[in-house]
Amino acid sequence: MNKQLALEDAARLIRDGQVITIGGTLCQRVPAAFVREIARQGVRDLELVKPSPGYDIDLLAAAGCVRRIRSGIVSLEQPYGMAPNFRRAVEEGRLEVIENACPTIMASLQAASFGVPFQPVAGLEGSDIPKVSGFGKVADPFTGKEVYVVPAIRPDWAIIHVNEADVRGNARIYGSPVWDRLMSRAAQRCILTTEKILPTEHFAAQPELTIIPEVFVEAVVLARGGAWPTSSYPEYDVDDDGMWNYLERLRAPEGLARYLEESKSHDRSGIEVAA
Amino acid sequence: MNKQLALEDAARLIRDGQVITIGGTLCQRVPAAFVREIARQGVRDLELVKPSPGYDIDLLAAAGCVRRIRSGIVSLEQPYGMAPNFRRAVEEGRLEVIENACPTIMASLQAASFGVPFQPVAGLEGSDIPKVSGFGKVADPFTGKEVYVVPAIRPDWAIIHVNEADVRGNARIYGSPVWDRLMSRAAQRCILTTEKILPTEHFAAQPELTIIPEVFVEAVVLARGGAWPTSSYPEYDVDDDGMWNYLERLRAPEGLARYLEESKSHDRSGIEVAA
Amino acid sequence: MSSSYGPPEMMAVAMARLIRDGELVFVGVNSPLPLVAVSLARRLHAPSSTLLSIGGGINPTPNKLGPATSNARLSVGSASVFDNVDFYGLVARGGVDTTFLGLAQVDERARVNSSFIGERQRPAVRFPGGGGAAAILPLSRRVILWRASHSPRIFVKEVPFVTSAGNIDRIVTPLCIFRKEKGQLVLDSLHPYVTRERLVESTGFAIKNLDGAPLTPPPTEGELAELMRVDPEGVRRVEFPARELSAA
Amino acid sequence: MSSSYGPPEMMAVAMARLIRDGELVFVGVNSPLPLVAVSLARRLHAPSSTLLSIGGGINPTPNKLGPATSNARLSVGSASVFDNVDFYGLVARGGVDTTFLGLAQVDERARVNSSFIGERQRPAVRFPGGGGAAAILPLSRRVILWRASHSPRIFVKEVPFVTSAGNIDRIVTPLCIFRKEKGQLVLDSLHPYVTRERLVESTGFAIKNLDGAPLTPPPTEGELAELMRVDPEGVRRVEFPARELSAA
Repeated sequence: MNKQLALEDAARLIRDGQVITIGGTLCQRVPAAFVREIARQGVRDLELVKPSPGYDIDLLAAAGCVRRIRSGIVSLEQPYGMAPNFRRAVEEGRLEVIENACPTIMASLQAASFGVPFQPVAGLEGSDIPKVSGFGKVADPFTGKEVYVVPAIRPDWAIIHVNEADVRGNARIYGSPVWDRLMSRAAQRCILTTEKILPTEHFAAQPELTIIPEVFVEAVVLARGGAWPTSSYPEYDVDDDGMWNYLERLRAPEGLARYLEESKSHDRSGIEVAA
Repeated sequence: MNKQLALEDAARLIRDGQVITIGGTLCQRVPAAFVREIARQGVRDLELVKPSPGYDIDLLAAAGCVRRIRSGIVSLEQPYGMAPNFRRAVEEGRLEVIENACPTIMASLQAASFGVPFQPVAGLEGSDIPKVSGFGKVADPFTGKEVYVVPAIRPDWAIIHVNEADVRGNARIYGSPVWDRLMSRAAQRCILTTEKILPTEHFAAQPELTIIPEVFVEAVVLARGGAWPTSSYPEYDVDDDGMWNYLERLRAPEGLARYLEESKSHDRSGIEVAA
Repeated sequence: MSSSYGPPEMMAVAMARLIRDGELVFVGVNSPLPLVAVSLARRLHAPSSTLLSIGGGINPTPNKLGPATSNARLSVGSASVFDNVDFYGLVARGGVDTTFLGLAQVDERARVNSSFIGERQRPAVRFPGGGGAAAILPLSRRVILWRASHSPRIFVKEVPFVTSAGNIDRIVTPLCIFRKEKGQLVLDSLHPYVTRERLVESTGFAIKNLDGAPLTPPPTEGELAELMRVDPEGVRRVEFPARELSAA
Repeated sequence: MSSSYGPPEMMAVAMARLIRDGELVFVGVNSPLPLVAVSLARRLHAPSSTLLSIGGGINPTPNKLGPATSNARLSVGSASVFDNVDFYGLVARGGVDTTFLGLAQVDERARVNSSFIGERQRPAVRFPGGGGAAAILPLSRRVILWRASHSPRIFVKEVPFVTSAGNIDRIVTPLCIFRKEKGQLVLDSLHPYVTRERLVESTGFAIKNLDGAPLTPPPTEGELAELMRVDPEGVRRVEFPARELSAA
């Protein structure tokens, strides 16, 4: 089954009010072209569930697409520092943060992936997070020991940028998959953006490298450079000029609109060169 | 750090009364040479935790090494059918079965791997297994819905047969890892038997294929043909003659001792050809 | 009966017919007949169904089938390795349409015992265990049970231990097909070479719909021809005792 | 102070010295100084320590270090890919000896706030969040905190929100090292170029052991030489505001 879609069409799968999770971390292997397309299409009231967002939530916060976020840490990492548009949106009360630790988001996604309603998590003693974020406490029926538990969260979509995919949705990620393997199992369905589309035979030749199997995937978007200005190891590193330009652009009024316009042809060019 | 040991020395790590888990499934990629060496050394009172044992538990039951087993299914698969020595040991009251489903063993190992005391599991409605095996039931604090939970089980050892390893313990498995990835994370430490020992550079060249990283591994045993008579894909398939011979041998009194003696030089030859 | 088919062919074809196009179908360990049946269905009426094999493959294309369905060789051609942890996650999230599962005993209320008979600590009979069945039966949208044998010791009035119970759709045997209706097993169809009398003698409980059930349509020429192409080495027969192959 | 080192070098060396040979040490996101420190320690007194990098590597051998520690490039040379799920499992099972973690604020009772100040729904100040700290602080055998800045707004009497608390061993800053003793921060040593008066002015709570604490031994020639080899491009300086680099 050929699941390849143009970026614009794949982004239309995301509907107002849905819960999404986004692959990559901070400024590494973020499906940035897809994130920009969501912003261009003006999707509203999304809830983002991701242990460590960065460029993605900063742009989506600037665009007003996200109403609520569950995360452990939000940063653009050094040398860019904290995500300024995320910070502003939160401090202005436009974006609610459900405070988590990275592994409590992980546990919520694990529960979803296992089809169970909640997941016990280790640690958290002494933290105020369980209290403000409504985690539960359950007595272990075997030892009586109390343990924190978090609810299952099953995102409607996992949007993941990969190095290689076939049109059925089999995909490889080189370097750390970060949380993406888990995300692909926790979400209802996956949307992949990919640096390359390759024949299925490529994946069948070494199936152990396929980190996302086709059965989880709804759409595949050819997006060469689709993580830009974040990295896609090993193809390209974080684009330093691209990051500073992004931060600079968004300081101006109407800066976001201009930024989205300027990046549009880059983002939408992938499909034209599809095999 | 060089963790390579001779089969005999690695088997001495297993002590009476320990809890072990064994990689592979039924008659596929079982660390059979290691299992036979445990039997030769006369280890006693082991508890085996494994969703789908086969050749391993049949031989260990015949040798009287195992006191208790937690499993979902025990079989030699077609065309060999049920594991006869396992069956006899259970029916004679020499081996206790803690009845499980494969995914409840999985969940117990997952809890151990996550460092939490218990794990919720999906399904099991209508089954008598939770009752006879002491599973718990917990109300989900978020919805009130009741869910079965199983205790964490952290084996002392995971014994896993792999296709390729380096002397530090990085390892690849080709084809399905079955439960072995999870086992390697759930156990205190891993012992690997491997078809080949290769330089670390081989693994660093494609680290995404390393399914067991060195930090979990205590010992690496070169065991070419170490899964025999079970399969080690893609090197060799189940040895049909070897399986029938095993079943035939063990029908006779003293058959096990003879079988272990006959297979000794095969099992212990690996180390001599180590790089 | 026709010389061109026996119980293994009837069962393989009957099981194949139960697969619907577009479904995601799981075949677990120790399942030669289901492996043949799904492979057959995918070449007949269900080309868009997806086979998930316990050997680790999705729609694999092995050169030949084999009796040990956990064999990684049977997953050759798959573009990914789908391991056991992935499977149990998928079924628990409601992602599996149809699963084939074996059984040691089943009773008229469609409860399966694959565990033991007698005292747990020293059972009179130890069975292999239910594998994942206790979790899968309530979770897979639909479960098709099969057993390559049919006797009063297998089809019992009441199982002494319930290993698993749940979404059983059909049970296929060398003699007939049962369906589950309002929590009870009901005869769905009788294979063409079986008399109602023989079925009664072979079953440990009173059979509902015994007289009303039709005959299972025999395998067509087309089905049999395709079956021979899918399974030239006769993997479908490995579960049958030799006497049952000839006695049918 | 010597012209050959400033706060980045002092901090990198001080953090490296805290690593013990044979330990398994985790370096997470946003952690340039810890990455430099562990790389340095492994070339000095702790060659048998194991670096677990959030970039996915075990004892990686990248050509050069970089400021974004989540970068997969920093894991080149590793024989495996160790992902985030694997890390949190390992730390939860007690398998991590030492973890480096950053902080936004910390109080005299060694409680860390990396979340927010003010109302949760509309905070006066939003911090990045604690990452995995809430889980790691109670689970890692030992945690070393660091911050490349030291002011009364960072070192506060009482944090308004506790993101994380637990097994804090040391806190390394451009001015000093704190240790945790009976649930309280205690001055462990003062960097050679810092006066006790300046430390008091820069800290929002009364400093315990202010007079008793020794000076941190300055980086040795050997340590500095190795530091230049490990970090020729000055990744250790990226967390410091330009003024603090010169003001030390």
